[in-house]
Amino acid sequence: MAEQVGYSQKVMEHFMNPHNVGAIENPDGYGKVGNPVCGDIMEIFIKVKDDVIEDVRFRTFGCGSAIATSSMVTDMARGKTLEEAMAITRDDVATELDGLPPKKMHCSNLAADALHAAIEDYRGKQKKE
Amino acid sequence: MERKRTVYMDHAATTPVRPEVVEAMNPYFSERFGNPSSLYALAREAKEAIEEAREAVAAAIGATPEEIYFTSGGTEADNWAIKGAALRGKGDHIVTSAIEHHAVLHTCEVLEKQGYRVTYLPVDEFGRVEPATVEEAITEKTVLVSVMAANNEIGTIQPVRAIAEVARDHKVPFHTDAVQAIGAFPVDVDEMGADLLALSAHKFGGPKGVGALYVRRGTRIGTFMDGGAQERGRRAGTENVPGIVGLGRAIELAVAGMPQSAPRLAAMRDRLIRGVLDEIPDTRLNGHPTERLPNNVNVAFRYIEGESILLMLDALGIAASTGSACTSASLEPSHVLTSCGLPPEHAHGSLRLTLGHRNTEDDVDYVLEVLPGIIERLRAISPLRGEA
Amino acid sequence: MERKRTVYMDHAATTPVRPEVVEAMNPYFSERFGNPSSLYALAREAKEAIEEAREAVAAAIGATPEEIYFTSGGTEADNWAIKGAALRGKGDHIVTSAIEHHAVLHTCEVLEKQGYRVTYLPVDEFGRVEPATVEEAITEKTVLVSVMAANNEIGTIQPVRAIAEVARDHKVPFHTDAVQAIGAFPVDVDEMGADLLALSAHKFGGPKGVGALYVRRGTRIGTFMDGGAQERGRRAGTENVPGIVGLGRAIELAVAGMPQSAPRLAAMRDRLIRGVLDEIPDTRLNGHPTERLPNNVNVAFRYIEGESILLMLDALGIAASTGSACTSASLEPSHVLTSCGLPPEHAHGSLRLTLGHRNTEDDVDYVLEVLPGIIERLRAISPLRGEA
Ligand SMILES: Cc1ncc(COP(=O)(O)O)c(C=O)c1O
Ligand SMILES: Cc1ncc(COP(=O)(O)O)c(C=O)c1O
Ligand code: FES
Ligand code: FES
Repeated sequence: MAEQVGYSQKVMEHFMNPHNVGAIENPDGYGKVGNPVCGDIMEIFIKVKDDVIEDVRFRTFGCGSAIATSSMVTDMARGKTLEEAMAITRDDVATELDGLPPKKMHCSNLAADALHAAIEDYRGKQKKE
Repeated sequence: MERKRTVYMDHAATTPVRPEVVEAMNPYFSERFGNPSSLYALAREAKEAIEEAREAVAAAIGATPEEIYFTSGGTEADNWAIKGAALRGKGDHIVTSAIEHHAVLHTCEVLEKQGYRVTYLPVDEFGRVEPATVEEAITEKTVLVSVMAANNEIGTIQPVRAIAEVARDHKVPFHTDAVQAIGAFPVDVDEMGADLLALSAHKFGGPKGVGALYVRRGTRIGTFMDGGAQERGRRAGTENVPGIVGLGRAIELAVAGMPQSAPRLAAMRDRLIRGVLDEIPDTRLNGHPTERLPNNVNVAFRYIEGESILLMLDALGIAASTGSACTSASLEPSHVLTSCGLPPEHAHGSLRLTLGHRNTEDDVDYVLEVLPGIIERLRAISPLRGEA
Repeated sequence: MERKRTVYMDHAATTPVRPEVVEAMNPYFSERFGNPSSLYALAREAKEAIEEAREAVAAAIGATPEEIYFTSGGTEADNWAIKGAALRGKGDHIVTSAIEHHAVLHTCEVLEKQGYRVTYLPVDEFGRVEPATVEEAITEKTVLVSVMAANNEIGTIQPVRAIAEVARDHKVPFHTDAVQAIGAFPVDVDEMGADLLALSAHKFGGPKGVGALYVRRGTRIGTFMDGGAQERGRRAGTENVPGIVGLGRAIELAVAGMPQSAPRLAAMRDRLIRGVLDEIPDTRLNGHPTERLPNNVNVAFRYIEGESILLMLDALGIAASTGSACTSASLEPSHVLTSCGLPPEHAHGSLRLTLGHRNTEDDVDYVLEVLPGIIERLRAISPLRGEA
């Protein structure tokens, strides 16, 4: 098989009309990964109730794939338990999007990382309380 | 937003081959297909076609036909000029600029690994090389000065003549990558003071995979492509006859059409630039305000990333670029923009629109109509805007 | 003698592009003209077309697509293989044969000037390399063994597999110039044991100016063309999209047609050889009697000079060659023929007829009809005949 050229239809749908865009005021958990120097920053905000992710939102500075994976990972996390959400990997995100070009796999990495960071942040806060 | 038209605004990446050029090439695939090195009538036809193209290229840049060598494109012409000069020069130092095309930069980097030293001249905020820096950089060991005629990303035109004079004063050969200059402004090797000059057909209505290197009579350079005796023994390989014919025809058309096309493109360019800067906040023009290719628009949008702009434009039928097409597979911010002092996050948010033959005022209108909305949508999901 | 038909019998020099190939290429000049490195839809079309061609080339030679790199022709592929291996190898010695194409030989000579040592293996009277000589030649310092799959002048097919095994035993990469082999006999990189393999589209119904280098996964070679990130960062330069598409289509057609074309050409070849040797005295076959390309006839006529034969043939509508097209500009006798032990005066009197797709039995008849008279006329004015 030749390597994937360009983005899948699914990626383009999520990119053109991303789900779960925006910030949450006073989130229960907040994760931020990436670096503007590298051309990507991803923020994920979560609201948690009874160990379940009730609301999740994102803001992203990045390429098309970064925006699409943010949209997808937030869709995937919504309604999941924290444990289930922690188990989402970058490959899961890419698979749900019908694949990503090899050079763009790190963007799905970012999305999974940002989600995990938000969950870690929430858990850290819980411990303190 | 819905797609209303198809607009190609990436002519710095490549151009469609002009119909007249395709027509000129056509007979050389299956009819006049002879190998120009052979002796029979069929081969002579091919040979004559090549020599006609050579005359056309020479005439377009003020050279003589014997100074023109056909190559597989701009990249090969740059590789040959630089590696060839290094091979024959009596020294181990090269002077070039920080904003060259990768065909020059990566060639220099490869030579560095082989023990050469390379000075990468800085540029000002508009992307211009200061000729005085060339004077400072040249040493007894310098075998080549290579500075591009015009930059492919930001369109900045270099003060090539002044740079060439410095090189000549030191008896160092001067190479210029004129890949973006041909058809955009008059190029004359004598006026420019170029000893070596690279050009590529697909940037001015010719086919991909063919270009030329001008080598001023008496300039000592080694060979790059070794083998058969083609191109008077200096560039081996069966000649790409249809491609060379296409290059010849394309350069004729491009140069003959320049008095009309350059002002037409420049007017559209200026309307685009003004429209974007006026309509969209937190935006700046990259490159030089006046010393600029007539078809180049390059703007930085704060808070957002270039690829996502491209994708939205593409969905609306507009083909554009963030920088040179060659680096679009890379995740690095453009070396040209960072050399001009742009912080990386602004460099990441830059958009290049390059106009051409087929573009019309309606295309400009359409871009100006959809671009503000795209930028706004992307900024709405950016985490950076809030911070500013 | 009067001209009765037009007969092209110089397919080893170049071939007409097949109509199906021209058709496949056509949309990529002015419509699907995008730069494959760009991001928009137009560019993806071009990129996909290249990847399809890569699969076609890989399938034709038993490789995987990731092992195929497009070049500007056979010459570039040979230059890259040899210079690339030299650059990365931990030694300074190259083994090749005395009868390689100039793309290999002159590249080796350039490396000799840079301090490399090169062993040029001898060949027997039929132009074959003896694999045992490779064993003797390899040293600890050998960075590459390069022996062509089939010779362009005399058509001799080399025992490539046995040579490759010797190289592999010594862990030396093996390159083969398969420019004349593709479409003539089955080429499989694994069966051949090739680590590097060069091919060129215009030798099998594709366009001039495009070829490919096969690089076995894990083979260490440096870059040759430096610049943009095309071809996964290993061969820079905007891709010759129509040319690459043409290469893909041509190799498909050539390999698919081989079961029919090879025996058909071989029958015509044998009739030509027999006819010439039977009808014309003081004539001998150059090259191997059986291990020979199906389309190659090469005969030495005593007492006369090749160019004069060609001119007379051309006047009668027949296009042929004395040796490789690339050397026809030179006055040296063919290095291939003299390496086979032919005295220079016989080498000068050799004629190569190479058959192809469009040739018919009538063409063979015509050549056999006019050739004896031509040879007789030239011998009548030769001072050498009297001496014999
Ligand atoms: C300034 C400049 N130099 C060199 C090149 C390389 O030319 P080519 O694509 O023909 O190899 C390009 C375009 O890609 C260019 O814009
Ligand atoms: C055996 C062989 N190697 C290499 C070449 C060079 O290929 P190209 O003409 O595509 O550069 C040729 C033909 O010219 C050839 O016959
Ligand atoms: S976010 Fe870095 S390339 Fe996608
Ligand atoms: S006699 Fe003319 S080339 Fe020697």
